Amino acid sequence: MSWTADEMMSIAAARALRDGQACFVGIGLPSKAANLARRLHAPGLVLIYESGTIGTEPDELPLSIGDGILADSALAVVSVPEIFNYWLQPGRIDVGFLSGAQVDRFGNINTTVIGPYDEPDVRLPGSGGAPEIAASCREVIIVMRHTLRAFVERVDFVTSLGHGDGPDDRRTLGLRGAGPTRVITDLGVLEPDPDTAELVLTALHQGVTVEQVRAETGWPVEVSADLMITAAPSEQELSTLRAMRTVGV
Amino acid sequence: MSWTADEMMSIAAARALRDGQACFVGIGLPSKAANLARRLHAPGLVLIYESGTIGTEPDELPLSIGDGILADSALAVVSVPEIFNYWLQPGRIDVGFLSGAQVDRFGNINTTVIGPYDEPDVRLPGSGGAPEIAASCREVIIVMRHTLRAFVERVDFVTSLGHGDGPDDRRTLGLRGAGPTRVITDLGVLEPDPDTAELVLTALHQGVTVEQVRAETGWPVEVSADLMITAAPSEQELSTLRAMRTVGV
Amino acid sequence: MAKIVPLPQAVSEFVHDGDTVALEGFTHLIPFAAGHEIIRQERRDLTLVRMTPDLVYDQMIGAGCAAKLVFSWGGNPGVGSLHRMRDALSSGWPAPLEIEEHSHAGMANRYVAGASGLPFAVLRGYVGTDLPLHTASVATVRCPFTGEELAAVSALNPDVTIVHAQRADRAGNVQLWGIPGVQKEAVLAATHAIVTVEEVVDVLTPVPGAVVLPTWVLAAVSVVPGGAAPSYAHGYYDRDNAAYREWDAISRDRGTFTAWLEKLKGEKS
Amino acid sequence: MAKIVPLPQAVSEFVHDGDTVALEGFTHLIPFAAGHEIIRQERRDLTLVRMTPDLVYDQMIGAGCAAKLVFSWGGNPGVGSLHRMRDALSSGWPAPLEIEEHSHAGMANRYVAGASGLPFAVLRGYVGTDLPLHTASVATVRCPFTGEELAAVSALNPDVTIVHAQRADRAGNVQLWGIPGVQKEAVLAATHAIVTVEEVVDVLTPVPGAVVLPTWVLAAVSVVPGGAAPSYAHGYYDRDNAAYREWDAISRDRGTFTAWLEKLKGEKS
Repeated sequence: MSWTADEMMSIAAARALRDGQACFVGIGLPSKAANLARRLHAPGLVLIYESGTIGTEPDELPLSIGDGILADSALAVVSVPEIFNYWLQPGRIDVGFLSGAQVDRFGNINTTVIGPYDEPDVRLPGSGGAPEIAASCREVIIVMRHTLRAFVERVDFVTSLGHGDGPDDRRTLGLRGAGPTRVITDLGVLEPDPDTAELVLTALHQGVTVEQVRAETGWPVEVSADLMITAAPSEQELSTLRAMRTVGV
Repeated sequence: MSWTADEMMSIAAARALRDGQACFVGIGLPSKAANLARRLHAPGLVLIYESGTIGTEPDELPLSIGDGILADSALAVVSVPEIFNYWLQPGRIDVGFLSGAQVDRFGNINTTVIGPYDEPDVRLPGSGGAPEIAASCREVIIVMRHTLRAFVERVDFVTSLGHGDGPDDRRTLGLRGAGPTRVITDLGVLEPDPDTAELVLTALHQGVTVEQVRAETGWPVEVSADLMITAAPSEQELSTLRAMRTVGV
Repeated sequence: MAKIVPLPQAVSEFVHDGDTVALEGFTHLIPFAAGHEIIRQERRDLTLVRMTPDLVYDQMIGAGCAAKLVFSWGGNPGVGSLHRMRDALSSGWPAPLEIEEHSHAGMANRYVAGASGLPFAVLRGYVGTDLPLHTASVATVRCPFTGEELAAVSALNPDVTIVHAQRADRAGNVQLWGIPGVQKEAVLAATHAIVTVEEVVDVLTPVPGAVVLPTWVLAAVSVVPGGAAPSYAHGYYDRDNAAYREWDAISRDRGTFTAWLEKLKGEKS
Repeated sequence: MAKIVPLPQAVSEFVHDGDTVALEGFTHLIPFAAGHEIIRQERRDLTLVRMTPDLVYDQMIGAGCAAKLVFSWGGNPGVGSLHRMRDALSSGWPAPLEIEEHSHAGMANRYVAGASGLPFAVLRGYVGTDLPLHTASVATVRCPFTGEELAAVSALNPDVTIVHAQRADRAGNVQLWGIPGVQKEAVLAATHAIVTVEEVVDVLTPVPGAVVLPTWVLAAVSVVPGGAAPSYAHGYYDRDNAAYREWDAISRDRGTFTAWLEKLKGEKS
């Protein structure tokens, strides 16, 4: 079987989630990957959406963060203030699963503006739940397409803090979650260097070269000494991914 | 028909509530009077208990503040934090209906200790919801039996603030509710003097004398220039009161 | 006590030029019909508050109702951008639009503070982000017990909050269920609250997960079947996803938007 | 993930001498069986936390489990005083008892802060009362926007919270309904939470007004039918009001209490 780079990205992201984890899921690529994981190796993955649905098991992918299908299949549905205050904020969620328009070498995410805030080149949707997901989850996994426009030296606007400007920033700021531990793209996987917190390339998807990654990364990306190659998608992974339907599409 | 002093107190207290008001009800005498009012002239009285029951219409009197009968007949049942934070605290409740072990000349209430706090003569139950009911309701009505032990010059412990030490205290402290506007007892009614905030006798129940009130009041209580006599209980009031049953008693 | 009145009357009586107005509903139960009535009555200079300004606010902004937008995520969910909002921000068309931008956690807590009669709320939020640089309603506060510094956000107390619900009883008590969002807080934070409902029933039989809003905290209830479309009303109708996609084309261009607007204004609510 | 284990095992594993332990339930769903098991296992030096210490805490105090009581209303609802609590306070029998006293609003907000991962909560409370003079966990905080001074209370984060609920599923997800009290907050504020339930069922079908506690925030679930008696479990059994009245006589005297205690210790949970 062959597969697309997007499919490889979703499958690699799904593989990053472990059964039994509680996962706070952003809409779009993270939601697709999380729901794939639940259909594959992580049937006990607890999916939490910022609309207040806890332990939801939608049989189709939601199109928006507050689709009825999320409420219908949830163990509990709570208010928006409660989902942020009682569930996200105390640090009881294992994984925050995010995407963004820009990510930088320290894993900071921008979903607010491209260009200056007051006169932006592109006005993006804004932060939604992401700043506090990035702050409070025990770890953060970022999934987004690897393009030169998106992978920048420094984000134009820090919507959601990754590792700030280096390895000590989160601790200095009093944040308790570990921040981004992995950025999974359609080309490979980047992880923060334990010493510098700078994202380094730790895995390439099959058929992708380091040069391709370098061409789409806006900083001189380091390559890990033990660079891995992502295992190819299995037939089960691909067929499960392809069988997933999105509500109303 | 004849009646007891306790019956007169409950009926006078019930009369003080107006149809359509929202009333935050303490257990015991206030609960009895509020439920009586709802059966008489105030069928649209909204009863709220600190257990989180809003708009409850129990067909028997609850024995405790969290009886199942309160939940069964409520328009809404909310959590204890919500009842205090969203419903009581913002000042949206018209009347707080309280009782106490001691009340003083400025309408301050004590339900904590008789004697010094650290070595009390009598340890009372404590504050419960009363301090914030007294602070936040638009007005407070106190209903309690008139005895020399209970009506004191100065409470041993301010559990719930009335008018503090005088007419400006509540405003100075930033409290927005008007505080106690009436103290209804088995002998008569006391109201704060508009200038001094000191409780003065404004009504006597039928057959009660000013001397009786003075004998049971721990300060030289003033008598209002237009002292009223409480109308005798009607047959309907008495029969309705006597027909009310308490759960499990 | 809520009056049960037609929606045009409720909007006419309680929504005034210059007001701070919140229409809430988190994907679910978005009060579209009320937003359209505000457009028809040509309210101006509104401060529009909403966690997730989507089509309804894109429409109100395009119609010129708004002077300011207070929000935490502005987009067409599952589709893309809000073109009328972008046009107002970049070109001031049809009117300049000021923004006050928060995170969801911040906005939710601002409503909580408003509903609770507190001037501010405390949260672990905004730390290390650029949002506080641009938003005066974010500050810090120090814990008097531990000395720790936390984020503070100022309370939101709209002049008017409008939400949609499944049903009301004849006294004007309202019941809604499914994803409850921030509607209870937005209603309790407001000076006046208007609720549009799918239907009026004799008795609000209990429903799992239902939120009940007593009539005495509401100003008006208006019966507007379908009043949340093209969003959805759990148990009544589904989200019209095609309408969300179509909005992208309509709103991209001032001309097609203006044609849409004229058509809306010609319709009666 | 909650383990479904017998109550003696849950108490033995998660409740230790010196712990801060909260048994919650506001008149409704009071976890009596769990309190009795703590008595049987002779835990000592506990800081007992509860908004409304009533019979169960009078029993635990009389049995000598408690070194400190954190509370906002201590009485036998509808009956009178707690004689064992009074005896411990006035005579130190069977052990001296320290108290930390709040209002309900303060205690509820302390749990809210604990459940929210915040070190404190803000409220309009305690103003003009004598409570703050005796309670170090009340302070003030100033609004960074308006300058207004408000009350602050420190967060409650018990080592163990124990609540009772109607039922759990086989994965240990818990569902409770009727008056929900402060149980969700008390559970989410705790390091470990134990829930006793009336029964285990295959599926938690939705119930109006139900609170659901996911298994992954719980340490243990124990099946204890009647575990809330003599308080009540909405939909399962009523409050045994006679038992509350009888407690007044039993508890008034150290001798009758001690006889009751010996009998309890002889029973198996």
